[in-house]
Amino acid sequence: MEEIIEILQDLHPDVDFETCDTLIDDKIIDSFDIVTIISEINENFDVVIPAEEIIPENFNSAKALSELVKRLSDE
Amino acid sequence: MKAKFVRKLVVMTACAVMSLTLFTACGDDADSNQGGSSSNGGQSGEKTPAATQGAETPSDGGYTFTYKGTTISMKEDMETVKAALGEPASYFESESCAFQGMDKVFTYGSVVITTYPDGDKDYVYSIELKDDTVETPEKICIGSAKSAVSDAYGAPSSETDTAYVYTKGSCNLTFIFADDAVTGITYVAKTE
Amino acid sequence: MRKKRIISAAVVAVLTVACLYVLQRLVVPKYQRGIVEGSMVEEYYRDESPHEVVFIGDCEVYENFSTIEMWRNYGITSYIRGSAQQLVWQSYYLLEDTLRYETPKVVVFNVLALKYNEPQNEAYNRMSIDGMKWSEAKIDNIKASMTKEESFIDYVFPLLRYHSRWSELTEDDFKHIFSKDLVTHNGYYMRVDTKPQGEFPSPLPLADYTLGEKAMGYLQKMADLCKENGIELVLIKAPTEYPHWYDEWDVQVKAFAEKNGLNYINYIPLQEEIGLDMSKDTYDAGLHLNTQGAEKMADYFGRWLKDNYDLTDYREDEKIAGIWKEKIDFYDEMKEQQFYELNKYGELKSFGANAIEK
Amino acid sequence: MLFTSIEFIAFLALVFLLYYVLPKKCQWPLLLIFSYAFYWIADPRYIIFILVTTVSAYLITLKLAAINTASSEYISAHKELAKEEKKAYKAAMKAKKWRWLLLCLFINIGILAVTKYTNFVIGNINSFLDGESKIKAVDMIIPMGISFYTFQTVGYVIDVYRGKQEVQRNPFKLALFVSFFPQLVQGPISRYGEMSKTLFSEHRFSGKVFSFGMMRILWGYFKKVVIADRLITAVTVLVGDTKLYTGSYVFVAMLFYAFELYCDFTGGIDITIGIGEAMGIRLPENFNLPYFSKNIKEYWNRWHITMGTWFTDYIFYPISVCGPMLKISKWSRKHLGEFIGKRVPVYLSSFAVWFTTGIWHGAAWNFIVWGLMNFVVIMISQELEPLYARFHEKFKVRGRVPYEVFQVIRTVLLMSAIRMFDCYRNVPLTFKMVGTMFTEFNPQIIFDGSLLKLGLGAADYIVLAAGFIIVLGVSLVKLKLVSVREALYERPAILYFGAMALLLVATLLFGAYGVGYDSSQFIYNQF
Repeated sequence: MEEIIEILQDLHPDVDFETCDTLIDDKIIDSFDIVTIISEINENFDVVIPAEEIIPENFNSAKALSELVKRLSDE
Repeated sequence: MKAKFVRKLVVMTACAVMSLTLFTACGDDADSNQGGSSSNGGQSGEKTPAATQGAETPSDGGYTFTYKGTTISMKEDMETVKAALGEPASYFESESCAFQGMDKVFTYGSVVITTYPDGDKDYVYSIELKDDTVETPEKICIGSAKSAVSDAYGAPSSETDTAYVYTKGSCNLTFIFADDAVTGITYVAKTE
Repeated sequence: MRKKRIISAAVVAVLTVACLYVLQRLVVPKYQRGIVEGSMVEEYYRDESPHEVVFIGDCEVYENFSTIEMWRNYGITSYIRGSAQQLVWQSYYLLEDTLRYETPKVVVFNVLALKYNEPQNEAYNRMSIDGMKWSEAKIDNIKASMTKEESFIDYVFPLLRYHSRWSELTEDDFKHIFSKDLVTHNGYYMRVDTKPQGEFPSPLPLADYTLGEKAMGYLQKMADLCKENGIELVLIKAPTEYPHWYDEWDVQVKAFAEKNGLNYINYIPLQEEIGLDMSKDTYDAGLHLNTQGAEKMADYFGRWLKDNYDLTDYREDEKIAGIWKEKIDFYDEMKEQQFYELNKYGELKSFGANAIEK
Repeated sequence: MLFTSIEFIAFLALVFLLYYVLPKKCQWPLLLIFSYAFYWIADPRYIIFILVTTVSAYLITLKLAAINTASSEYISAHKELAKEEKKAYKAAMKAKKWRWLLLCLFINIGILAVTKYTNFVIGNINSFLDGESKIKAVDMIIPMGISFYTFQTVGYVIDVYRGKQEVQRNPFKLALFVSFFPQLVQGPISRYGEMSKTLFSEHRFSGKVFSFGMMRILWGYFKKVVIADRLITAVTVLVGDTKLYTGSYVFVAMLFYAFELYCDFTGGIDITIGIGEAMGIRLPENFNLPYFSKNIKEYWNRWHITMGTWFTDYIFYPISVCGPMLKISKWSRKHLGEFIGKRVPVYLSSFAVWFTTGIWHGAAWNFIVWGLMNFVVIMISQELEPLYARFHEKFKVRGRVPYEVFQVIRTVLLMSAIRMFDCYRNVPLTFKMVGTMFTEFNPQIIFDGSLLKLGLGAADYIVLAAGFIIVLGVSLVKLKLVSVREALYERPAILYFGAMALLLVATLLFGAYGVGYDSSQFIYNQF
């Protein structure tokens, strides 16, 4: 979780990722950010997020994102 | 901070170089590109405004006639012809019914050019060669043999007992014969 | 609430249709001055009196025969259903249309239009067809006449065709939304000015002199229709020499007339006999006759009609004569005005090209 | 059949009539029949192409769905499997699915590529050959709207492949999704998941729904016929003579074309969406006031939206997260440093997207360059983002109206300039012409009557000015309100219907249609 927030913070230092859960819906992060996030996660967690998992529900909050990473690394 | 800026510069330069190479790469074969797009555009190509370069020759590959070094093609703006050939030796005009424009006939030596009006301008409708002092670019004149015509032009697009008609582009080129010799040569614009 | 909404919708719909109707009448060209040729076809419906002779054809009928002169000299009641560049099928359908109202004794058709075998020009089509009342003849006429760019719906709703005139509306367009003035004399287009005939360019040799199949087909239909209705069809070639009427065409029309037992007269060689002097009797350098010429022509042709067909001299019929009295007055009045302008300005001001509203 | 042809309007009237008169269960089959009729009228041969796409998508999605079900059944039946085994099984299944998907892509993208790009490729090869050996261009038929329905169908297949979308087992319903006639001409590119919610359901006639649809259709016609078709005359003249019309003329052409394209494209989409609405079918919005964007990235989120999201979902993401890309990313992080490494995936995928976007718009280099120009501008502004942020902070301009207006105008001008590739259709020429805007100083042409020589008269300019004001006004209202129509509907009914009547009369009277105007096709037809 912390690591993910760190990644996010790096992209948008001014956003409170602990609480925000409308990252996609409110267009806080865009497609470029998503790609950067995915490659960072791949780098740091060795988890590949496939294209079909790129849906708003998975990227709307840091929490959802970390759950996604967890689920994918469990599989 | 400074290092970051330098790297940024590198990225941007790379971008610029990349795009520049692309532009120049395709600049070389711009002609073929145009062909590619127009042949593809078939169904709606006419709509999008495409630049037509060299718009001054509307010739669509049809037969043309050359008089005193000036090439005249069908549906050409008569103004450009007049600019090249000067005032005609004789001129005739007739108002068509209900003012739908003026049919005009220009005579230059042994060549008679008629026009049709469209909007404010007059366009070449027909060219007639009156005698053997003028010949087509393919060296046929009044008095040439029928066989010379088919030698020069090949098989006619259509023929009657007394005439060969060759159709190319928007031009019908007609040779009229009497006793196997050409007695009339006319270029007439094809009206759709 | 719902009911109110439906009523509103209905009211708006009715108003919209009414508005579109008025707009349509407004933008349709009125052909009242300058280019009056577009009024010719519809004026026919306004003439209450019967006609024993009906002309059909292009400018070579409506500018070359004075109907009034034929009445004055012979009591012939005639009407010219002419229009600019009227094509053979248009003449045929105008004849069909005429037969819905009356059956003349003689129909006169000018053959120059036989040279056209295809629809030619949208503007002429509109002038020949728009004035017709709706009937099967009109529908068939439209179908036969449309150029490739035209569509049928434009004839049904002329607004679709003329809407772009909104920016060039003239005083006449507003004045004549619902009523129009007469511009012809039983179809005759009057011009009293003179422009002598000059030299015509020599005709272009043609590859093929055969008159077109469609044109000749409609001529045949015309002949058949006349036969069916007991009408004498007369084919004429007006005495004017330009556009050129080729001998090869003349031969074909002669053959057609012979085959169908019709009279065909080519008046070009008869200029002298008619008394035409083309240095005086034409207003546009020999293409069409002026009124002086058209009266000579009417006199000559009227006499021939009288001699060859069983026509009534209606001058003795009081009711008809009364109607024609008005026509004569209108004719003389216009003639006077034209001469007045001619003398004053050296050219016509409120007729012809000078009168076209800009 | 053009949207602006009388035939289409008659066709539409018949569809609407039957749609609401026949029993409701006939509604979607009716649409299918009419969609195929629409295609048949355009060219019967087109039907073969759309059938191949439909049948291949149908069969392959069934297969994909079968594999999906089988594998989830297998996994729930074999709970005892070790994690590694499960993973292996899943991978095997995925590979199997991948092969089917590839087949589908091969068939459908293949048709698209062959019909649209053969001559482009030939042209390019020819530029390396000399006269004698040049290859002849092929006379190819390009089925109407092939890019749109192919993309739409492929999107559906990929969704099924990803397990995100239930498969449609009724081939006729799928056929309707592929061929739904209003969007064949120029999109929007619908998603099956969204569209299927309303496409196949039964719809009762509702005066409100129907009149909303009609109003949107009328609005579309107004923009298209009164504004776009009138402006195109001047644009064609302006780009037609590149010797005469330089300098400020290019600027005028640029603005005219921007307005023309906007009215043409949004007008067409309004007609399409309106047709759907009138029948209770929801189609995706394709525009969200694009000319109010503050930067190019935002512009592309608001212009041709369905195309943008399609490219993002099915090209941008897949490319940026695919194995090789992640490897490249890792490699470049190691060798080129964090800064560049981080950017590599974004840059490469964006490049791919814009290259494809360019070529999708037309098989010619000018379109490719146009696409890549967008790429370059977006990337530059992306990189300058921190700079902007500092600027905004320092001068406290963010959120201020004059500054936002400046941003909007800047974006519109930039986009319009890039779009000139589309006008001149020749890359070096476009650079030259746009260059003359800066090298040649002739702004007097705007006032000295030169603009009246472009095929448009004073009356036309008055109509255009009025049209511009109306379009701008409606847009400004839209900025504040969710729905202009809803607001009108709340007013007295006479006003609501009166607005419709006005649109109709204005379109009929002032429309640039019929004799004297070239009946023009929607610019986006060819894509």
